[in-house]
Amino acid sequence: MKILPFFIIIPLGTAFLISLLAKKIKNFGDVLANLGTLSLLALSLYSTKLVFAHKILVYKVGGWMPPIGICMVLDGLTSFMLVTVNLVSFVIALYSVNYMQKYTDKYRFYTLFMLMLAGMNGIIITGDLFNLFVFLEIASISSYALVAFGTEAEELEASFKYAIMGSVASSFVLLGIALLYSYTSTLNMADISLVLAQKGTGLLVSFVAVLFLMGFGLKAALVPFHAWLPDAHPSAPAPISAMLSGVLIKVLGVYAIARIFFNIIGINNIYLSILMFLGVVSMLIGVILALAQWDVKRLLAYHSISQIGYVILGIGLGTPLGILGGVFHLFNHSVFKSLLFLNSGALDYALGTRDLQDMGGLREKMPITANTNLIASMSIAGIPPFNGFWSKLLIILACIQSGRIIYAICAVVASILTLASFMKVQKYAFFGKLKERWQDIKEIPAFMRLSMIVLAIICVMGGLLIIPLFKPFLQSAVDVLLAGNGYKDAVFGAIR
Amino acid sequence: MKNNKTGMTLIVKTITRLTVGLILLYGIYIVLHGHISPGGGFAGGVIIALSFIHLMLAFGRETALKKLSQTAASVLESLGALMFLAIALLGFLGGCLFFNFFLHKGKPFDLFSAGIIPLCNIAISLEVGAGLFAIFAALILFKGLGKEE
Amino acid sequence: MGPLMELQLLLLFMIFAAVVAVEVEDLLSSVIAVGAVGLGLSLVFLILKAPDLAITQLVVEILCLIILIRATIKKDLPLLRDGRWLFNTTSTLVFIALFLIFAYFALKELPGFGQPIMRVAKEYINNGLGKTGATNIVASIILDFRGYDTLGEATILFTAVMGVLAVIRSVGRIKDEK
Amino acid sequence: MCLVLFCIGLYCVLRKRNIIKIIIGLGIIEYAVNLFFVLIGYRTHGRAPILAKDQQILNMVDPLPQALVLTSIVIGLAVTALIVAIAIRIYEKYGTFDITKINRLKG
Repeated sequence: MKILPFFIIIPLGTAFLISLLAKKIKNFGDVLANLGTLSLLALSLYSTKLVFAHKILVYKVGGWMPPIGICMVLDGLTSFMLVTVNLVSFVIALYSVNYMQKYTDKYRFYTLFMLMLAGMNGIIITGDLFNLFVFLEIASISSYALVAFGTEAEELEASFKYAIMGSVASSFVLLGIALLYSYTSTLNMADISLVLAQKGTGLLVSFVAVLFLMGFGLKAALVPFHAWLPDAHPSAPAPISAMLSGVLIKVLGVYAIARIFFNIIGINNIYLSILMFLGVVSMLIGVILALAQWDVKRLLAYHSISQIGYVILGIGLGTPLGILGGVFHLFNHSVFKSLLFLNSGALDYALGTRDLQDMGGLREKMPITANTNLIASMSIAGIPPFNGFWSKLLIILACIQSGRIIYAICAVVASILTLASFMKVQKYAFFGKLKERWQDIKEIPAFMRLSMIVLAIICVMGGLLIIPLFKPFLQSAVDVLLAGNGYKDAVFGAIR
Repeated sequence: MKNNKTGMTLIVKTITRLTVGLILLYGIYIVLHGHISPGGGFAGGVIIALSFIHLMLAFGRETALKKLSQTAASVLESLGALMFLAIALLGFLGGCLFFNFFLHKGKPFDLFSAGIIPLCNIAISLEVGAGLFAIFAALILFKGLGKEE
Repeated sequence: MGPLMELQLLLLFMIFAAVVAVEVEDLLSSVIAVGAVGLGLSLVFLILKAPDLAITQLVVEILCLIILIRATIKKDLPLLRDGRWLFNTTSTLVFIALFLIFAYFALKELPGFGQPIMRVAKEYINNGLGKTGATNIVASIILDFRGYDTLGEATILFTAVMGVLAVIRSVGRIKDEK
Repeated sequence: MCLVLFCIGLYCVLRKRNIIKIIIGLGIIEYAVNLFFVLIGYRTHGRAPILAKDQQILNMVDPLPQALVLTSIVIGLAVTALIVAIAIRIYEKYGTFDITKINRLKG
């Protein structure tokens, strides 16, 4: 019961302490950031156990009853997202120990990183709509700054674009919240859903839904709003690209959309079909644009758009199987996409270039990078034993089950195209002949290797999550979304 | 704003010398009375920051940075943020996060009333004031660097 | 009708200033016009009985203005119109028009102006003094009932400061010796 | 009544020429949303939500939106400061504020 506030307190406390002390004490930032993320990971794993025991936990901040005060809610979806976010961020913090030595002012990086983490945890855990907006802004502002962290011309430009688009998106979200407040006169999510159930939903609510869809869709980089992502993600330092692609767009976009549409506004067929359509379009356009790229990170960024499309498609199907697939794919994608970005960071670290045409034959020189990259590529392309295959299979099966053959075909096509583009990466980067100028490169430092290996193991083992032993972990998240308006009853039940 | 080194004209400097203290005092007043009258930590903090910025604009950055250096500003800001978190945590010990831990809330309309609210106000104003000053100093300093290049 | 009249006049003034800010070709004038919008907003807050906001808006506006002026002063501004200018403008206008029409119909469902529902707010007003001891109810909300929000807000400012300091570094990466 | 504000905010979405202009447009959108929030909470012939010593005030305006707007003003300030910092760096790197000339990234 008492653990919930620590998801906010730990990252915030570490961020403030790092900025205060890290200038004086050497390596303080490294140690503190890693300790912080490790403890968060442990806490989030513990929280899944709590969810099995209690189903739903509500923490009242300041001791005020929820419609008056703010509450934090821990349910299946929350704990699932917490595990995903904190797992990835722990691995990335480990990786940054070595990688960020290329940049000046490392402690600022850690401060911003922890703030971003705090923002994401806050979004996941909160039960209050305006509070969600506040933490959304924390996460986005720190990510704008992190994208520009290298302070080169391209990075600044990408960051500027991202900041403008992101701020407009935030304004849409805030406008939506304002309208919803004036309609229901409350800000607590469960309370809003209660009032909406009583008053009925009219045009205003669908207008609010459109506003939220635009706002969060921008953050999630769904296709009509995706323009910032291929610039912003490659420009950031590799750990941050991994963070942005791996978890940020999911928390800010997918989680918020799922929570608001399923649990607050209440889902109906129109919203579902809009979500599915957007999902399929992003899936196809992302992968087609990715095929033409030569910059490793840019290619990966386009794949993020396409894979987010899969997640949205799965969730948008609205059937139990579809949501299971979507949620599972969300987890898998954060694992293998962070791994891929870390790999590209490793290439960048060792070679100083990200252009595929310059590479070749790196397999002999960088065996660990090559092998982990092979695993991750096979995962993302959906080759059978790896985790990506299972979740894609679930989504496609769910499409067929609900009679949407065209969407299923699209998903298969996108999967094949993904495979093709990663074949290209493998061929140009790791196989073939080693070029003269790369004769004396070395494998990357120890912490980077360690974190990549950890992620690769999770990639291989990830498929196990759907066997019955581990399935409750996913299933509890799915149940929350399926319950829809039951959310409010659960929350109010837990309060009393 | 002719030159950063020398600052503005004599008139501006004289007026600034007279008003800076008043502005600072007004900021502190707004912070301390935040719980009984309009205003509060944010407004007060911004006013405090403005008083320093005023100084900086009028006298050039050396004078202002002598009064409050940039590192000191960022340290103060971290301290303010930590203090706010600490207040939250103190409440946590007493019950839950942000628990209003002063059971005796004092008489309404007194300066010393309303439990944690004045404390929070002070912490916030410290953070806001120092933070905004740090931002501004950074922007000015950067422009200075750009000119030398 | 008295305050409403003033309100509408001020709103008109703000719209006018905003249009000036967007359309005027000199950057400095544009920034100053934005300042006018902001100060107008602070007056509107005062009319709408929100003195806390009026003070905050006023000082924040001054600060923003100073920052923006420092950023723009002595910078050239290129005036440009490329070939697709007309197309871009029309598509934006169409989008805005659609948005406005939709918004207009949606807003009809809101409770009328001047009669908010105040479901939760009643609690604050009735019990604010007794439970927190602060006479300024807005302060009691932001620092006590919703103190967690304010923690987030302080964090945002902290984040922005850290971000500015990070962005403004003159050397971003340590270059390779090779 | 409230519609007027959208005009302000949205008219500035078509700001496309200059980086500073874009920042300004963003600021105006911010103002519009804040103002909308406060207008929601206004009550005809309401009183400011501050208790006075000698009298009982019954008809108060809704204090919650005011608290929220206080937060969002500060958020707006933070975003503006960060974006201005980025813009200054961009000016230094590219020597212009013109976004059509800042296009090293093509996708």
